[in-house]
Amino acid sequence: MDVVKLILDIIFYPPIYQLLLIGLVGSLVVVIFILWFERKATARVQRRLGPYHVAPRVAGFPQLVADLVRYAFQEVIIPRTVDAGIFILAPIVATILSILPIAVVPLTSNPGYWPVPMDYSVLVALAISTVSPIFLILAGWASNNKFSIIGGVREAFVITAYELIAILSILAASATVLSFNFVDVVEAQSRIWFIILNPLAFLAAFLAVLMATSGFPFEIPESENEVVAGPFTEYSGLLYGLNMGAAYMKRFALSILMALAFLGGWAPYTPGEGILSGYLIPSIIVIAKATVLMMAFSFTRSVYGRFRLDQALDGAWRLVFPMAILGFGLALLEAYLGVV
Amino acid sequence: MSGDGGRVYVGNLDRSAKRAKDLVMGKLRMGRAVDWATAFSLWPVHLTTSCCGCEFAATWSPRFDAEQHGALPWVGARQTNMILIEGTVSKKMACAVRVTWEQMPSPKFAIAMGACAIDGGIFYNSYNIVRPWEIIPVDVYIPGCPPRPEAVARAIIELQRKIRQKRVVSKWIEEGWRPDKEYVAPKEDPCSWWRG
Amino acid sequence: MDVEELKKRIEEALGGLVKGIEEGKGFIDVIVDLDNIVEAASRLKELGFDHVKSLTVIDYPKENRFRVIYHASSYLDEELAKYIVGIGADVPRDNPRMPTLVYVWRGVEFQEREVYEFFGIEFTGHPDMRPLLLVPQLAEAKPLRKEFIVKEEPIIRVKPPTG
Amino acid sequence: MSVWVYGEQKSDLKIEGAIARRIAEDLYEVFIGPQHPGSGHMRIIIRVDGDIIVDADPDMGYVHRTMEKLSEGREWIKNIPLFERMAIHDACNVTVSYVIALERILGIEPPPRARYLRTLLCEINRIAAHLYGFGIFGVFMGHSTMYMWSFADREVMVELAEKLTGARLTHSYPIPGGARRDLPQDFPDQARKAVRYFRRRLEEYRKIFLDNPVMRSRMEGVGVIPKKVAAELGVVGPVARASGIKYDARLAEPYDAYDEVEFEVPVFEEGDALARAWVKFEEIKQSLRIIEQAVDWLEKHQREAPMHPKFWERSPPLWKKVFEAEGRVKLLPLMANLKLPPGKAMARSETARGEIVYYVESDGKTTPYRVRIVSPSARNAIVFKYIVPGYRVMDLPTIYGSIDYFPPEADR
Repeated sequence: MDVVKLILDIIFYPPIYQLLLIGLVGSLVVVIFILWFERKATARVQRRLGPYHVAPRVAGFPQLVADLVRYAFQEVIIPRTVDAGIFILAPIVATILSILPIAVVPLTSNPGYWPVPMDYSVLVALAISTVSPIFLILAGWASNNKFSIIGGVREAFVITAYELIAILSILAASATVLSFNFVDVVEAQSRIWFIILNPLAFLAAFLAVLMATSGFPFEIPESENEVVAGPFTEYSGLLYGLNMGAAYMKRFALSILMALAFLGGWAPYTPGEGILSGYLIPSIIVIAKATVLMMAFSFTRSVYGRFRLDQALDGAWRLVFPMAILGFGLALLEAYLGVV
Repeated sequence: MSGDGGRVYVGNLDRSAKRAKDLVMGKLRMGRAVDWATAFSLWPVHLTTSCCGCEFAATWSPRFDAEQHGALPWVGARQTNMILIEGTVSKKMACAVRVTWEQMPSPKFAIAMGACAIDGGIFYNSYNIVRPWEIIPVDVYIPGCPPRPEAVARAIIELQRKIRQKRVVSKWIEEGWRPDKEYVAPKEDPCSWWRG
Repeated sequence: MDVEELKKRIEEALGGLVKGIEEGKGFIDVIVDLDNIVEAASRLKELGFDHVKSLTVIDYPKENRFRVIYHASSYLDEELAKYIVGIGADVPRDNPRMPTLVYVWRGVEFQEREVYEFFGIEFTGHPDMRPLLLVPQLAEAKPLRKEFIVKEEPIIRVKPPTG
Repeated sequence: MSVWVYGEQKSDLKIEGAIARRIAEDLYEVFIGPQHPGSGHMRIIIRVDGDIIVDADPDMGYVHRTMEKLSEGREWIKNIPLFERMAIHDACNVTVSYVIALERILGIEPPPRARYLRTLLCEINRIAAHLYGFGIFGVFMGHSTMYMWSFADREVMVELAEKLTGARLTHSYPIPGGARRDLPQDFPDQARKAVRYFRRRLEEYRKIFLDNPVMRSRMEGVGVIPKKVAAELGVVGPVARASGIKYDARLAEPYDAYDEVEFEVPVFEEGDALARAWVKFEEIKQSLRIIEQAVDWLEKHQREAPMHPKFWERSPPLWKKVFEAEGRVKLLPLMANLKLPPGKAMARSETARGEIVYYVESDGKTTPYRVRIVSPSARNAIVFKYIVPGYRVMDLPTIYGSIDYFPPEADR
């Protein structure tokens, strides 16, 4: 009995269930939806059908499930030249780390359902979100493949460019309310969302998330025409599936951060008591907003090609970084004027 | 966890894998699901061996759109499970075909496209070509020079039917090797010119 | 400018180097001695023939020679662009060596490598004399020489079955 | 060994722009291809210093199918489908000059109707091949929409060609002394419809690809070939014309009906990848003009056998009946054992990727003594060695795509 109780205790420890329910299950559902949507939307722009025959009645929705199951049952090749330990661990750790920010953000204003004390949640969430790319670089390095290493190095370049922007622009939201508490940030948006108050910071954050998750036009580390699959060139089977999933899960986690910081979180709704009203409905609202953001991200695929590495870095440092700083200044100004 | 020389010590992997296989394929009866998933997720690797690549490209163009069937040309050999030989395979290319085939994780399939891939076609007496079936086991042949895109799409559907009706993938996973097809080992090393 | 005038201009430019001028359909071949070919080609280039369209080699096993012709033409001079002028020489089959023209026309670099592997003609002074298209083992067989024979399937006429 | 770097000058090479310096031994050597999404059927061995390519060595021959040797054992007419396999998406353009060379040895000229028919198919093929090039170019720069759009619209032209010849790609349309088939009845209307459709679509291409800021920033100033270097390296086609060389085989030595139709040859001065894309774009417009003129001419003039009278008179009466009923010229029986008088001829034609040159030598037998083919891609391959060094790794696909290199054609 004690063991069962212990397991139940662990599962119902707030950060864990939020990670499992929203982080793992929620992100899996959203990622499957988004990948399907991305393929269908791109197909629509390109005047074709996209995945269809796998299940014609639902327009090929289970296509991603088929791909996932196929990957899960494919041979996992570990080449003799790789550093096997890191090679296997890196994608697993990267995947876990990329959804970890979800464990420390509030999805409701009801303190009973906060996973952790919220006083410094903005800082903690941002800090955790910056860890996972290191494991992608490690994955590239451990693969001992030239394309992987080039891809890993590119990843490193891109990280240095986007991380500061992402942190600055999301901190702008917390600067407006002069608090590191995510709940304060969301509550302050009950009248007017920060996307309207501070569009500069939102735009900078949008671009930073695109760069962070290799979305077009910044799909540089995995740019297939020079470096095959970037850091993941040597990965096969489930490990590759994890790697691909990690990028989208990270996009999901960052989208949730953005939804909280700029799109008002659970804004039109006021969470009440009980698990339904206090936790599930507000979190579904947040996830829905994050999904809308991700749909916007996936449209860039059909419109743009990709930038060159130096152009992307140039743009990030010369254009987006000042924009993020301006956004931060704007936030401070608004805080000074007491707009919110 | 990581030992010297890149070895990993995590217990008896073979036994764990066998038990996992028994659980998934035996008790949970995932066989059909795996067949279904693989049939609708045949990703050809990007290896254009010859001029049939024109029609290969057209097959994935909006007019014919083979992505409908779940097939998506993918970049690296490690992430794919199908190789589409497009026409003639020259002696230099034979090495690339074999290496790519060996890089791909099983279960994997091959489609040979065009008359040249069957028996040389118009280049039957060329001194620089190799028959693809000498290097890799081919599942479906497409006649034509070049075959129309519809024929390529048809070959993909045919392969899907084969996988699902003969339950190729689930048997492959259960038995550890492919039961319905002989393993093709090239008689002479296609890369001998490269190794010198 | 017509062909006769062009011939005259070439003969003037090349001086005594010209051994003979052969006229084909759509081109002129200027034949020079093997030793003079670099000099002749440089003069032809000064005349305005700035690129090589085709490095043509024909094998004449009975006469024990290769005919090597650089078919040049002009990009920058629109008048000369209408003509293809070949500068060529005979290379003995038993000692297939000739000086390279890479330093006259850079564009022939890959074509000379091709000739090297298909005919076994070695271009002395070429910066990078390796086989281009063939695997090294095949390049030793020199497949475009006439003694390399590929099998041909004959057309067999079968009478249709009656009845 | 020395390594070429763009931008400086070295003495032993007479090329401005491409030059050499010695490099350290421990450079990063990357083998790109043949199983690589950024290279078709070839391998490019590049050495990288940081992100800059210092040395590129194209390793060709992965699609070498020995056409020159095989042609020596086959009858004259059988070589047409053989040579077509060099570039099946541009079939008429690559074979028409072989046919012209045969006609020169035979001393015949095709009748005007055949010349216009060939011109028509050549231009249809040119548009299809340019769109193919655009598609590959697009996918090389990660712009999958460009690939999909241009391959979708290419089907329009492929269908026109199919209507005219009966085959999607391998038409085998020109034969010595004429063309294989006359215009189908409803072809002119369909062709005009296609031309109208393309005029509208080209604007959308310009918006999403050529004027797309991301794409422009990738293409501008990348892979610059100055005019003198272009002439020195002997590059052809859109690559030469983007560098300011006004050379087009259709102008220099007009074949078929090209001296009778009106068209312009677009020439750009910049010499970079963007200019090459623009040349192709403008050439599609000119090809549309030629298609219109050719269709008008063919509709206005009376139907006659698109075959030289010398051959047509000797054809069986059944063949003539077939032509009158269906507008189809069956391959004449005498073609199978066609004997050419001894002689040698050269002919050039402008394919989509540049000029193709055939040298044909006959010794009076039913098979050629020697056929030498120099295809445009074979001549453009040298760009990899001399122009790529000095650019970044990510520029390699841009340059590759912009010169529209097609390996089966280069390797023959």
